[in-house]
Order: sequence, then C-alpha cells, then structure tokens
Amino acid sequence: MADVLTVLALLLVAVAATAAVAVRDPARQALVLAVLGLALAVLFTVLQAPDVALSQLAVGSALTPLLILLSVRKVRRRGQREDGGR
Amino acid sequence: MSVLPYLVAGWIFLAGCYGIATSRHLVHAVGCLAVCQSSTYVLLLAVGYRDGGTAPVHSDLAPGSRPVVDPVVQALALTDVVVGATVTALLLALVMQVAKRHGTVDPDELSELRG
Amino acid sequence: MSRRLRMWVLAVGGLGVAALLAAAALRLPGFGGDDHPYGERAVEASLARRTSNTIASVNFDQRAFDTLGEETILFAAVLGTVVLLRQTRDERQVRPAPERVAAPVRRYALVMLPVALLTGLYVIAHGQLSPGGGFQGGVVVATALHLLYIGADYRALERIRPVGLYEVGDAAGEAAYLILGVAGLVGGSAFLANTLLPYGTFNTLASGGTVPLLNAAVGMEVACAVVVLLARFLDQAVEIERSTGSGNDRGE
Amino acid sequence: MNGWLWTATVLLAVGFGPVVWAVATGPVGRRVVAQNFGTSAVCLVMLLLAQGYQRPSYTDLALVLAVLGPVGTLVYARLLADDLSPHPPHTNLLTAAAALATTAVVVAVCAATGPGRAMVKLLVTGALLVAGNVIASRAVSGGYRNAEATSHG
Repeated sequence: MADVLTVLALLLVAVAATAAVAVRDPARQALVLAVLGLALAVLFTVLQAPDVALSQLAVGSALTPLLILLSVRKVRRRGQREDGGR
Repeated sequence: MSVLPYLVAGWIFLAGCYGIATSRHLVHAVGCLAVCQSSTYVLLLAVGYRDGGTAPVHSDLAPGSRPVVDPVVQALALTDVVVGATVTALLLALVMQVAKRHGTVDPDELSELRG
Repeated sequence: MSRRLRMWVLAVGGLGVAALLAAAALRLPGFGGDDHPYGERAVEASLARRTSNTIASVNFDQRAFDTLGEETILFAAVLGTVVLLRQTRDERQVRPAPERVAAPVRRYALVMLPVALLTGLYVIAHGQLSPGGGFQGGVVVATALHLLYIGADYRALERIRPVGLYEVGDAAGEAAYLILGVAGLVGGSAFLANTLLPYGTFNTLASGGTVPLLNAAVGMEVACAVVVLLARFLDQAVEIERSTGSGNDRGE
Repeated sequence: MNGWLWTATVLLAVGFGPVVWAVATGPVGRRVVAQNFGTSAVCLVMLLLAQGYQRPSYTDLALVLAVLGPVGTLVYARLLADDLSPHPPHTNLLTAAAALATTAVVVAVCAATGPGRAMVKLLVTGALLVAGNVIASRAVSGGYRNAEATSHG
C-alpha cells in the first residue's frame, strides 16, 4: 500500500505540469511553476531523494518565479511603449 | 504500477514540447522548457528507486541497516536542478534582448520580421 | 511555415516520440526493482571514504570531474547573462523611487535575513552529512540576501551588495575547485582524486577528505552566481530605462 | 505504510490537490493565495514524511521551505501588486486553517520525537512557517495598505 503516496504524488506532478503549459500568461504561469516545484519536491521526497527535493525547493520557491516576473515586467514595459500591449 | 512513473515522465516531456511549439510568448516558452527539464528528473529518480528503500544518507541511519536507493541518479538530478535554473536565466536574458531589438516577444511575429 | 502545417509536424513528431517513449518504458527495469549495481558500489565507496552522505560523495568525489563540468556550465550561463544584460548605449539608468513597504513586512524581512542566511550556511556546511550541499545552500544564501529587496527597496539592497565583489567570488569559487583538483594531481595521484587529506571520523563535519572543501567551493560559486544573476535582472527590470515606459504597467 | 504516511497522503490529497486546481484558474489574487497555502501544506507534508520514514534529517526540507516559501509569496505580492490591489483576495479563513494545521502537526511530531535538538528544530520550523504564512497572507490580501498610509503620512 506504500504505492498510494507515490501514485498520488506522480498524478499531482502530471496535473501541475499540464497546467503550467496550459496557462498562457507568463506571470500566472510563474505561479503554476512554483506549485509544480512544490509537487516535484514532494515526489522526490517520496522517491527517497531528499537532496534533489532540497535543490528543487531552493530553486523553485523563490528564484525561478522572481526571474520570470522580472523578465515579464521588463518585456511588458517595452511592449507597451512599442504598440500599447503585449 | 511498474511503468506509471516512466509514462508520467514521458507525458510531462511531451506536454512541455507542445507548450513550446504553440507558445505565443517567449517567456511562456522558457517556462515550458523548465517543465520539459523536470521530466528528466522524474525519469532519473524513478529508475533509481527501490521498493522499501531509503536515502543513502547516513547521518541518521546506521550503514547497512536498511536497503537504500540508487545515489548516482540523485547526484545527476541534483546538480542539474540548480544549473538548469541558471540556464533558464540565460534564456530569459535572451528574451529580453529579443524584446529590445524587435519590440515583440511573439515567435510568430518574429519569424515574419526575419523573412 | 504556416501555423497549420506546424501543428501537423508537431502532431506527427509528438505521436512518434510518444510511441517510442512508451515502448522504451515497457523495456526498462520495473519501477522499484532491486537491481542497482552502480548504486551499491557507490554506497560502498562512500562508506570506505567515511562520507556519510553518499550523494555528496558521488558529486564531489566519485564523479567530481562531472561536477566540474556542471559548474562550468553554470559559470558560462552567468557570464552569458551578464554580457547580454549589460547597459547599452541607448539606455540610461534611472534611480527608482523608494518603495513603500508595510512595517510588518519590513520587520519580517529584517528578522528573516539572518535566519535565512544561517539556514543556507547550515545547508552548505552539512552537505557531506545530511541532505544539502553547496548547490542547494548557495541558492538559499543568495535568496536570503534578496529579502532586503522585499523588506526595503532596491537601493537598500544595492548598498550591501557590491556586484563586482560577487563576480570575483563567482570566479574564485570556480578557481578553488580547479585548484583543489590540480592539488590532487600534484599530490601524486589523479586530477580531483580524493587522496590528499585524511578521511577523518565518520559523520563529523571534517570527514570525507576533500569533499567538504569542494562542497564549500561550489557553495561559494553558486551563491555568488545567483546574486550576480538577480542583480542583472533587477537592474533591467527596476533601474534601466524606467522613465521612458508608461508608469502603470498593469497586465490584462 | 504507517499512520504518519497515511496522514501525509490525506493532507497531500485534501490540502495540496485543490491548490493545483486553484493556482491554474481564476483571478490572480486567488492564485497567489493558493500558492501561499500550498507552501504551508507541503511543509507539513514534509514534516509528516520525515516522521513516517523515521528519517529526522528529512526535516531540513521543511525548514528550508518554511524559510523560503513566504519569501516567494512576498515576491508575488510586490511584483504583482497592481494586479492584486483592485480585488484583494480574502485569506483570513485559510490562514487560520493553515496555522491550526501547523500547530497540530508540529505538536504531534514533537510528541513523537521527544525532547532534544530535533524538537527545537521542529518548533523553529513551525514558528517560522506560521509567522511567514500570516505575514505573506496579509501582504497579499492588502491588509497592510491602511497601516502603510498611516506610517508614511
């Protein structure tokens, strides 16, 4: 029955990854990517890889979203000046 | 059950590829590439897993007292998570340059510009 | 290529890859199987060298050369980003207006800054014992410094963060890794071989020979690299060319 | 599979499953709230897993998440402020639920570990998680906007 946890974590990762692709607005996608990172961290812990889970948490919780949001901010500002929208 | 993790890894990879190919915004495409990257971690760790095993980290575990999972694949995935993030940053920097030079981040409009 | 044709190519390619992946998955050793020849040997080698975290032993001892490659990719990625995001001639730097931050958030950030720094250093220092190491801890340390951006504003962060120093630190981390590798060569064995230092007592901070040193070098490089990366991104998003864009950049 | 792991499974399904759905749909405010709640849920799952696998060293994961998770939410609160301010989301109920769940889990795990250094680490993790969650929730829901106006004139 130890499989229930593994299967649940796998399904959550699959759903979160699909959602991360389906959400088209990059700022909102950053939020889904953060949640995908959390789901991956749980999966890695369940697969007994705490080192990898720690890596994923460190990168996914604050660093990647910050990079994406800053890029979006820069790109949007420029896009608005050029043609008034993205 | 014995192939489900591999199939999930394949699904994540294909979903990410679909996102990249149909993306209308380069930052979104970079995000989809990050999704593709994560599929490799799932595959690697699934290959290294052993039923009833635990992590080969012996700070709180007497060596040999419990079966352990494969550490080699974990070492591969662990470095790539961090290095992958910096590569994502490089790609985002490229996107900013594209936005500066061409004033758009829609891949379709960019290909029209070129030819 | 038209959009419709592209979708067809994507569908054909995707289905082909899906079929190949499914066929490969069926032939892979089953999930949770008992046969891990490399893993067992890695654990044995790690215990023989008294490194308690086998993953750290694989990264910084058994496959240290591979980690040098990873580190070089990281270094090159940061270098590329720095070159791409430098301030060009047609851009100008504008001092951002000071942000208004609510007092509780500021207090939280100022209290958490040392806590997060300490957590990061703990994760780096215990890399060869418990889960953690230079890669993870470096990111935590770098993120911790950016609590100042959240708690105050960009100017406060700039005051405590001389980017040039962190660029030097990045290169020094990479160089330290190489020098430790060459030291192994000079010491009479191979490049990056873990034969230089005594292996120490199992499960203590100084165990594992050169593993803690390589770990610290990587931690320094990763922390400095992430600080430099975020500095370039923040420069672009907050400082450079702020006045020419419209002030209110609200999304759809 | 022991009771700790079953609790973790249930918490993952009930606490984190809806988060994945909520973060993918709806207005930006709700998505940020979902991300913040997901951080708390996953942190508790990590604590339960560490106890369930009898690996105290796994609690480092919960500690790092308790430190960095709220930082991520504050990043969103800062950079998406323009999207959040017109319709600030309501977070009081969720914050209270997260704080209650954190207290329950930390107390249970502490009771199982007994006094010592491990218990101190658990208590620190729990305190950081609750404090971070409360601050981040209020920052997202605009609860500090009035305080801001008074403190800066």
